[in-house]
Amino acid sequence: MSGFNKVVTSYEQAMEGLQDGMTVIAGGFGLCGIPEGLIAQIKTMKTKELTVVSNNCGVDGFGLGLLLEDKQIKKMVSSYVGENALFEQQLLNGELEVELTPQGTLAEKMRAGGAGIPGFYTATGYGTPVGEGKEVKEFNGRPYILEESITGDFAIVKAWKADIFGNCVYRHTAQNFNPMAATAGKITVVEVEEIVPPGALEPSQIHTPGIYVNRIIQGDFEKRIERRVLAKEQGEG
Amino acid sequence: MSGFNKVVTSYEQAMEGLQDGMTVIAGGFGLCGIPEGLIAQIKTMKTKELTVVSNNCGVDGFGLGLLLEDKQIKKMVSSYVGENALFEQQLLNGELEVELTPQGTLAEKMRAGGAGIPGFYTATGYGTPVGEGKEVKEFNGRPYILEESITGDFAIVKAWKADIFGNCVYRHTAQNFNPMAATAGKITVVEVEEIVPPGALEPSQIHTPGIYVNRIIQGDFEKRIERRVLAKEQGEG
Amino acid sequence: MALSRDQIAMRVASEFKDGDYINLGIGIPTLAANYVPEDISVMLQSENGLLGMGPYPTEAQIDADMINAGKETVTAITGASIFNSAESFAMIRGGHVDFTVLGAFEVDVSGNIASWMIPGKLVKGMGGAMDLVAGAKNIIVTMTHADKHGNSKLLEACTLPLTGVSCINKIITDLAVVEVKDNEFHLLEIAPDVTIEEVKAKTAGKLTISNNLKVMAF
Amino acid sequence: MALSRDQIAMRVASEFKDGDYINLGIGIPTLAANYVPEDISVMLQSENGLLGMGPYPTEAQIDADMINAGKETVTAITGASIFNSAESFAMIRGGHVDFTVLGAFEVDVSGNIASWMIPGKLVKGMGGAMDLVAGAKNIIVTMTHADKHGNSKLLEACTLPLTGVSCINKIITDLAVVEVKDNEFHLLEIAPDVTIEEVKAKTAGKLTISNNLKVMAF
Repeated sequence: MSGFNKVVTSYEQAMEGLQDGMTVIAGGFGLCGIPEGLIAQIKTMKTKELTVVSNNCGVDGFGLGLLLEDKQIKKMVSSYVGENALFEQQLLNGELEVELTPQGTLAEKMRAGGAGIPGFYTATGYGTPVGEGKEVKEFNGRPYILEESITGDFAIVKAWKADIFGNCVYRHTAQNFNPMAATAGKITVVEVEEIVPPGALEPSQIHTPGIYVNRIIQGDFEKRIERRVLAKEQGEG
Repeated sequence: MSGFNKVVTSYEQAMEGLQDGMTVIAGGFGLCGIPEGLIAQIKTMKTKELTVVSNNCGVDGFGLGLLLEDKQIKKMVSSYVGENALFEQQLLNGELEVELTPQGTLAEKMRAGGAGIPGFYTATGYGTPVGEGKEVKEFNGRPYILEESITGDFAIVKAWKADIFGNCVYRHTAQNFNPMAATAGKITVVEVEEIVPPGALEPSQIHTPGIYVNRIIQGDFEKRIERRVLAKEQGEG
Repeated sequence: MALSRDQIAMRVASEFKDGDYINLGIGIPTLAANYVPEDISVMLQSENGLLGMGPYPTEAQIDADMINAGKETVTAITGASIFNSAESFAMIRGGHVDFTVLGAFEVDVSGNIASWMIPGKLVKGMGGAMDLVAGAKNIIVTMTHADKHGNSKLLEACTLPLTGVSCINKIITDLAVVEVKDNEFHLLEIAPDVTIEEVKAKTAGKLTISNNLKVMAF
Repeated sequence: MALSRDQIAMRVASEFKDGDYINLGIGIPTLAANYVPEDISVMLQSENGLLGMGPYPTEAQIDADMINAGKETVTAITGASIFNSAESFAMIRGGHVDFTVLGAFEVDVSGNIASWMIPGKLVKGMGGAMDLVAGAKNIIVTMTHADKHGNSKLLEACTLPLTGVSCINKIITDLAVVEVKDNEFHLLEIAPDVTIEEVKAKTAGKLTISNNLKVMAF
């Protein structure tokens, strides 16, 4: 009767099966809501030639930026990159390939990948470099481009709470890309702050139903803040 | 400072602007989670020639079935209809047109309509009467059909709780098509069981963010049960 | 002797593996939930937006906001999740549901299925059936092997409008378990006291008898 | 005299109407939040998944899980909602956001905008800008009228790779308020003590002076 208990107890188990050349979809926005321990495990595993699909690529020495140190990433699919010197250097050296994708299109590509929708039309990027080479179709007189979905061999996700069945909830804006990433992995691994007993999560309030999740691991998060901005003492608008 | 208070106090205000020939997208699955009072208001208004997009068309004398009594519906876009004699009769008489749409495709068409995605590819319906006349495209060797999104002049939605900003939560399986319908109306009207103070809903647990909602009205629901099935006294599997 | 509805359901349930997510159609498929082997657990998905469907409610549990895809009152198990229809069909279309079990009017050797429309009769709609057959990893069709006039429902090519193409893997009927492969039906199992000749007579599409043909035991 | 960044932001904020949902880009657009007229209320959308963005946090409020699209720590107002990135861009792409305000390198008379990429320089990416310009009902571009070398940023045709086509309605610069219509720039308002000649000199695309040309007052 253990078929639905998805909790694993080591990071080795969590990322078991990850191989060179695979595609990894990662949740997170900047350093917010990233699966810190799973990224560290990929670094430990020294897996190479990875295609990583994530809105950003972390910073020098933290988040996905860690995977740049040993040149584990072959290609990034992202909307905004280059917050780190190492990224810039590898890109200029031609050691790293980048496929820039509008943020909303990236989110929708992941969702579509998980939802069995191989392609969708969007006005985003029409007439820009993003639209080059893509099929164009008019709907109600407006041109749209065809974007294809994304799926990954692995999805690595950071959640706040999960039960053993893999039902997840996310905290504040640490939600971001995580729910879509969770749907789009052949193997979806979720690193959580807290594993709660079955029934502790309200069924109608679950962000990621357990059906999408293969493995859950309890993590320990640093939660580094990328841009610490405080209200002015007085008169803040 | 009242720009975000979307509460109206009469059903006349709630459905103001509805005109003959308009398209109305309605939430609900069978009789579960339907905006009872808004449907009754459309009946009162005697609006004609409506195109109604809803998974089902209620039953004789309840739900969207009420709009059949005075032949207010010209066309239904649904996945499953004909639970009512009046529907069958009007269909056979040619007084009512039906566009049968697979349930998942219908849900996705509404979502796409609200999300600015004019069309998407799905394998659902390929090679069947649903796929006839639709564009076919292969992705990874499998054929998919192009389905276009749906938007409505009005969306009528039933929620459990909403705040004055229009943030909504749904109860149990009364959620169904309601969140997608809410995104797809030029004017979205939500009938709720309870209007709660701003801040009473946890921000990360809101099913429908208020940006999609134009009007909110406090309703009084009968919540008729379509198929009352009880557990056997003993030995239920 | 032809299997009873419950025996068909029992045979269906024996296909399930521990940890499977399953969508059961109306009729015999729904009965399969009663026969899930005791040593495994499965989770039922109901396409109106419920993963972890439980049994029918008691009088005290009944709730108008808690129904299944057949619009029947239902309950949720501990650990269930409830979501909107787009999410529900994302699961289905995206191949996250392991098994779909549904009835049919006809299946053919190409794995095509016709289950929703009989021309000339009033058509009520396909509901979620087209999405389910397009999306599930494994689909089992349950039906009687022949209609009440004795006409085969396992055909060389479906005659009725289709629900889906090239999607059916396995058919469990009152007479047999049949696999659909390489444009043939493969007879894997036969009901007790049913002859191969009867199955052949009631199978219009090309039928190959497995070398390991088994008799179902109940 | 050319407007200050805060004056541009002030003028932007005067466009807002009570009940508007607004997405503000990084830089001058963000400053506009400080100048929302007191008799109206607007709600700020941040594309990383927050509707109802509040001010920056105090030391006590700071939370690593609460950031804006610029990755800065932020707060949420009472009545805010927080959601995933697909939902956030459904709002944006679906035209539910009333106003988008963003910066640009160039805008042209066709309403095209270039704001994300300068060939030869390191490209960091478009983030959500392409989605925003494709989706918002009204887009206001804020920028200096000319670059630091005095070259106009209001062109007959953009020279840099585009962010979006035929999407810009209004440009608010340090010198003027310009409407983009019928393949022309229309000078609607001019900054105090700035001459029409200066605006003309710094506008490369075709410029028509409105009959109701106003001088901005602060």
